[in-house]
Amino acid sequence: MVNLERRDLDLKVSMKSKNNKSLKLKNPLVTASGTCGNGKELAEFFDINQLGAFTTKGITVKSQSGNKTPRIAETSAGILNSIGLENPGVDSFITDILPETKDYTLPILANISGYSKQDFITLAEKLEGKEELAGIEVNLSCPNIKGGGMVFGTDSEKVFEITKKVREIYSGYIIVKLTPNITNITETALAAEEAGADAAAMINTLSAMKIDIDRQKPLLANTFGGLSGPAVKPVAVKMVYDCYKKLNIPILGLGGVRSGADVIEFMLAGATSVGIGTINMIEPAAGLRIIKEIENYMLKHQIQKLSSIIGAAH
Amino acid sequence: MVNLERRDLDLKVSMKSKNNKSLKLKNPLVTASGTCGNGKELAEFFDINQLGAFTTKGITVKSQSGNKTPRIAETSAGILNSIGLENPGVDSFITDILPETKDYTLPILANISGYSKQDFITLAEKLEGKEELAGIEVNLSCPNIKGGGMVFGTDSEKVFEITKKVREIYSGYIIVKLTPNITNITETALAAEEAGADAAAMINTLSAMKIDIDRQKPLLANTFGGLSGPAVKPVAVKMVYDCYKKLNIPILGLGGVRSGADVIEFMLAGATSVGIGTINMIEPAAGLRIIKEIENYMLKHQIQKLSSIIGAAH
Amino acid sequence: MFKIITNEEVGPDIFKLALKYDQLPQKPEPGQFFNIKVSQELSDDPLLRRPFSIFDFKSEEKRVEFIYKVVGKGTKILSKLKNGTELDVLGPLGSPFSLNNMNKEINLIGGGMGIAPLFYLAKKLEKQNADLKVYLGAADKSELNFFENKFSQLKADIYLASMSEELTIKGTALDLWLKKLKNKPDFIYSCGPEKMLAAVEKEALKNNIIGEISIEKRMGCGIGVCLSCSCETKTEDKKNKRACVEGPVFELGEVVLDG
Amino acid sequence: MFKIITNEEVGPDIFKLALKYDQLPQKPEPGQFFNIKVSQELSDDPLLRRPFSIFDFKSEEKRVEFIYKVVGKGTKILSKLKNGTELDVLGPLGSPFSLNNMNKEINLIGGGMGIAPLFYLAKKLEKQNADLKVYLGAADKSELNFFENKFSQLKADIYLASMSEELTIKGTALDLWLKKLKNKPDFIYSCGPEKMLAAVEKEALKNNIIGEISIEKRMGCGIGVCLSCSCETKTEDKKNKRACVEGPVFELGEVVLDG
Ligand SMILES: Cc1cc2nc3c(=O)[nH]c(=O)nc-3n(C[C@H](O)[C@H](O)[C@H](O)COP(=O)(O)OP(=O)(O)OC[C@H]3O[C@@H](n4cnc5c(N)ncnc54)[C@H](O)[C@@H]3O)c2cc1C
Ligand SMILES: Cc1cc2nc3c(=O)[nH]c(=O)nc-3n(C[C@H](O)[C@H](O)[C@H](O)COP(=O)(O)OP(=O)(O)OC[C@H]3O[C@@H](n4cnc5c(N)ncnc54)[C@H](O)[C@@H]3O)c2cc1C
Ligand SMILES: Cc1cc2nc3c(=O)[nH]c(=O)nc-3n(C[C@H](O)[C@H](O)[C@H](O)COP(=O)(O)O)c2cc1C
Ligand SMILES: Cc1cc2nc3c(=O)[nH]c(=O)nc-3n(C[C@H](O)[C@H](O)[C@H](O)COP(=O)(O)O)c2cc1C
Ligand code: FES
Ligand code: FES
Repeated sequence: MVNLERRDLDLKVSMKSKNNKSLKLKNPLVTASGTCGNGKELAEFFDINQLGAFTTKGITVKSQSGNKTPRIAETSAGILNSIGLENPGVDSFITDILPETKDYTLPILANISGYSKQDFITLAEKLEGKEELAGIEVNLSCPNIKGGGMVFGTDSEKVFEITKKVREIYSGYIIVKLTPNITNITETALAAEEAGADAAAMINTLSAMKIDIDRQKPLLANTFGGLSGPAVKPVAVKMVYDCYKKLNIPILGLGGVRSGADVIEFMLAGATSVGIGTINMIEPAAGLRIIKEIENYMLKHQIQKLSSIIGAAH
Repeated sequence: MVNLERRDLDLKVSMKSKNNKSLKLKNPLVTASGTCGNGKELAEFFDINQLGAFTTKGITVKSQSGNKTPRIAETSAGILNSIGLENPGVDSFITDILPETKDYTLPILANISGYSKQDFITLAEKLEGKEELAGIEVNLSCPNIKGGGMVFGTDSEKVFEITKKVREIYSGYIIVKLTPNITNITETALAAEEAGADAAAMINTLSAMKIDIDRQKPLLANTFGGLSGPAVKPVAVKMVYDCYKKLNIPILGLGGVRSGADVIEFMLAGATSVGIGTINMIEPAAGLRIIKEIENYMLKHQIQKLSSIIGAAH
Repeated sequence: MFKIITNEEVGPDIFKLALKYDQLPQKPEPGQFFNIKVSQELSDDPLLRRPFSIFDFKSEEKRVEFIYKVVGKGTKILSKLKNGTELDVLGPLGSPFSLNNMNKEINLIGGGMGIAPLFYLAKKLEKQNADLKVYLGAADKSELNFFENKFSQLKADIYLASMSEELTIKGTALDLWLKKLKNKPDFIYSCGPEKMLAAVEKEALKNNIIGEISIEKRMGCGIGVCLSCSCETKTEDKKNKRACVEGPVFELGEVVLDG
Repeated sequence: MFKIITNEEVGPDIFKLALKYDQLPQKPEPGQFFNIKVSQELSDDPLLRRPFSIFDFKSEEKRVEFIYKVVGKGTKILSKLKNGTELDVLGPLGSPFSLNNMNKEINLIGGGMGIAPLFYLAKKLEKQNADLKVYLGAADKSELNFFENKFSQLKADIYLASMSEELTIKGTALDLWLKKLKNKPDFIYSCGPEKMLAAVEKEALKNNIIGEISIEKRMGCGIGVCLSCSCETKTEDKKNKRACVEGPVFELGEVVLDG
């Protein structure tokens, strides 16, 4: 057996879709939307071009100032957030934020959120053809205002409909980001695939809350929030594992990743790329450490091509 | 203001149902099924009669030897279990285990699990009239074998049907235990209420898994397991909070409780009683500590009747 | 790399933490903060860092000091760490107090742990020959002793208030300031509970007094990526500002306070 | 209350932990284990306790000793704890080795960390004037040095095997035992990796040798409430047995091993 050294390792992954679209990443690490700003804050800590891809903070049609504070709470091995999609709106995103990403050499994904089908159509239209973007990530975890507040992502038909519309408009790479607050995530994942999504991302945050027992009121001003961080990882890994068996498009797995071992776990479950969210908030250069840890694992197990382990736990 | 002292405190809660049935507990602490054996193991560490109620390990119609080991894994602030309902079957439960509970003065609840509607009918019939029991807890988190493996508890109609059948047969106190692996738990909770449940218990464990990255295989022999412990508490509190607004029957809230503060949090969210599960596995006498902590909270906030805080965070 | 060199109680549940560093990305300025991971290397509990304002800074000794109060799990864990413990610390972070007050009359108004960031500020202002008046309030005198001692090493007039006992007066730092305020100061700096800041701001704006406040906002990242710490502004475009990047120091009247 | 009095490396990643206790619910017997919470008071990370077999016990000194190997997060955290640290410990737990072997010929077969529980057992057997033969194996000689030293303080014949180097032989504890086995012993005790135990059991049963093994099973509670540690049995009723209560010591042939 040849003894592999660090320089022999190949961390590249290719998110090849059924539509013959592909997102090629130098390694599987993708920043998770909303946890990494729009790049420049992290760039003060390290060269973010070393990551696989960067996902921007979620954008909506109009600017939003987000929910009232407190918007963050800590829980056991997790955090709750109720940021409420604070963002300057898609037009300002295009004029102010996109140009700033020009200097980056890694693929940039725009995360889009909407409260109606029309919102998603508008966002897809405005982003179509934007060369700075490698693709878009369609976040289906917002409440469907017209549909009575239920989240789009919990309804396979809505997932299908919106994905299909976006697919008709947007010619780049489309990732559909799914919510875990659902009985069976393979159904929404399949709906996204059938409607033409190039990849499925899972998971967004789990619905949750914390109560301040001294004030006897919910701690978050918004009452509810989304749970992320290490606490949710076992739930996320299971969802990736379940979907891997059913899907024919690649999966971007995320939820609670904080180490190279976690990335490997998601890949073994079936993820082609892996998102890093909450950990960046605690350790801005976590991505670099994680890449090193992945390499160490590859050396220990003498794995030359990281992509060879995708789905290997099945 | 009179200054309350410890002896003035009233920790009693009464789980009064729409059916005019009631379960009166000297304090809100109820052992969670499967985490406390059948009492005698914990009794070596403290007098379990000091708790509010005791729930037995889940029983099925026939004896079961459970899943292969490993059946337990640790995760961040949580554990995964895939015990697989190892139990001697209801007949042996009645002849061997029930008599052993005679010495206890606290209410005993039998946790029952089935794989078909008929199973639940059989279990209810066999337990009907058993004087040792204060009631039964109907665990709807088992896969519905006839229904293709989906869990009963994820289908409101099935929840309604089974609860109704059990209600027709069993005249004692009925708690229906709900699964959190669902898009909207208020629907199954309402179904249980409409079918005549006296109370709803939530949450059972979250579907999850862990992969052993060195063996590149799922760590649990059973591939999947249920996540419990502090990690899941924010999810459980939210479900209790949501259901409190909709239900007219009391809620037994549980998931990740490890301190008096956690019990208070569940009660503020709307739970009348609170289950303690995983913590007992780590600290057998946790219940006693938790009661002390609840009292300390009541003293700090000069709350005389603990029941007065139920739902107060709304 | 940061190492604990002092972690001792200096008041009721109030600790002084001194850290020695190898190097810093930039020189800390008054009003900035550091974000400290109080859990040790192998533990994720607690997960988030804890932000603390700079109490004092001594570049010759490569030493930065904090004063913190034990209020919850994180500060409790921190309070048990021993000298020599290595800490994972990010900073200095945030925007500092402005410092062009040569020879001016300056009022510092601090309530509770809000006093902590005012000391390093006062040291700098002293160097600018500012005419310093310091108004400090706390629930109990015992919480002020340490601070009184430190501030009295500076060239400054010190006034104290507590809720439990008559000092300069009995009451809050705000009461104290209002009571003692005679000349309109050129500039004020204030830090403390948000309600107090709101009241200070109201009085100041009423009297056309300008100045800055430092606010404590729950933070996720402390580096501007998560928007947990957004503050509503009163500026024309109403664009939110992040307490961790554009703050924690804001001008009087700049952000909406919860008064 | 348990307090660390020694926590020192005695081999590669192998530590000796000595605890002083105030009182114990019962006197520990060889083969029993203690369940140690390695996270400190304010932390839940890791959540579960870690089970360790008794390596030695000295009632006069109120001292119980363990030998553990650093294999994951829990043992790593444990290895960093300093003397004087208080630990939350439950025990003694589980069913001990049986001990009616007066004057008999006894073989002890230990592999890797499975050697740990055999020392306290051997001490007791020595008192019973047993004719002790000890077969110890590990991947590398360096993992055996500490144990060799300890066992050689007893009246016992010691044989060593390692995978990396020729000692008594080069190979496993099982190879060693089979090679050296001449007379049929009256009773054997074995502990080590489950595969090794399965092989020992197979050989023993084939030769009508009786004895006991101690197995390491992933545990939730260690006190019999959670059924995480269930072992399939070969007894007639096939009733599962809990490694933490009915075990960790089982008779040869009693439970199904993963061989
Ligand atoms: C910029 C800034 C500077 C600060 N400077 C100081 C200082 O010099 N001295 C000092 O004693 N305290 C200071 N604080 C407050 C300090 O950060 C909190 O007291 C501390 O985080 C509490 O942690 P805990 O785990 O003990 O409390 P917990 O209540 O258990 O913490 C739970 C969560 O809430 C957050 N939190 C709790 N209280 C506060 C608070 N008042 N402000 C912000 N977040 C909070 C924690 O960071 C944590 O994320 C400052 C806060 C900020 C934002
Ligand atoms: C009855 C009994 C006695 C034991 N005696 C000793 C001893 O004397 N010396 C010694 O070095 N080890 C002993 N072990 C094994 C020891 O408990 C594990 O090595 C330790 O729990 C690993 O913890 P970790 O956090 O470092 O590893 P991790 O792999 O991070 O632990 C994760 C989880 O798996 C469990 N686990 C991991 N490995 C084992 C294992 N081999 N057996 C059981 N559970 C495991 C842990 O307890 C924990 O719950 C014994 C195990 C049992 C069941
Ligand atoms: C502060 C914060 C903001 C987030 N904002 C978004 C967002 O704008 N769009 C989105 O799709 N997901 C958002 N998420 C979800 C994350 O992208 C990610 O799916 C989730 O946090 C799980 O990953 P993690 O555990 O690694 O953080 C946000 C998460 C956090 C913690
Ligand atoms: C080891 C184990 C066994 C369990 N067995 C059962 C069971 O037999 N029946 C049941 O309804 N729930 C069972 N549960 C679920 C618990 O009763 C409880 O709902 C869940 O663990 C959440 O509470 P906790 O976080 O306090 O443990 C089990 C949980 C664990 C950890
Ligand atoms: S705390 Fe994350 S942006 Fe300020
Ligand atoms: S570990 Fe819980 S029963 Fe044995």
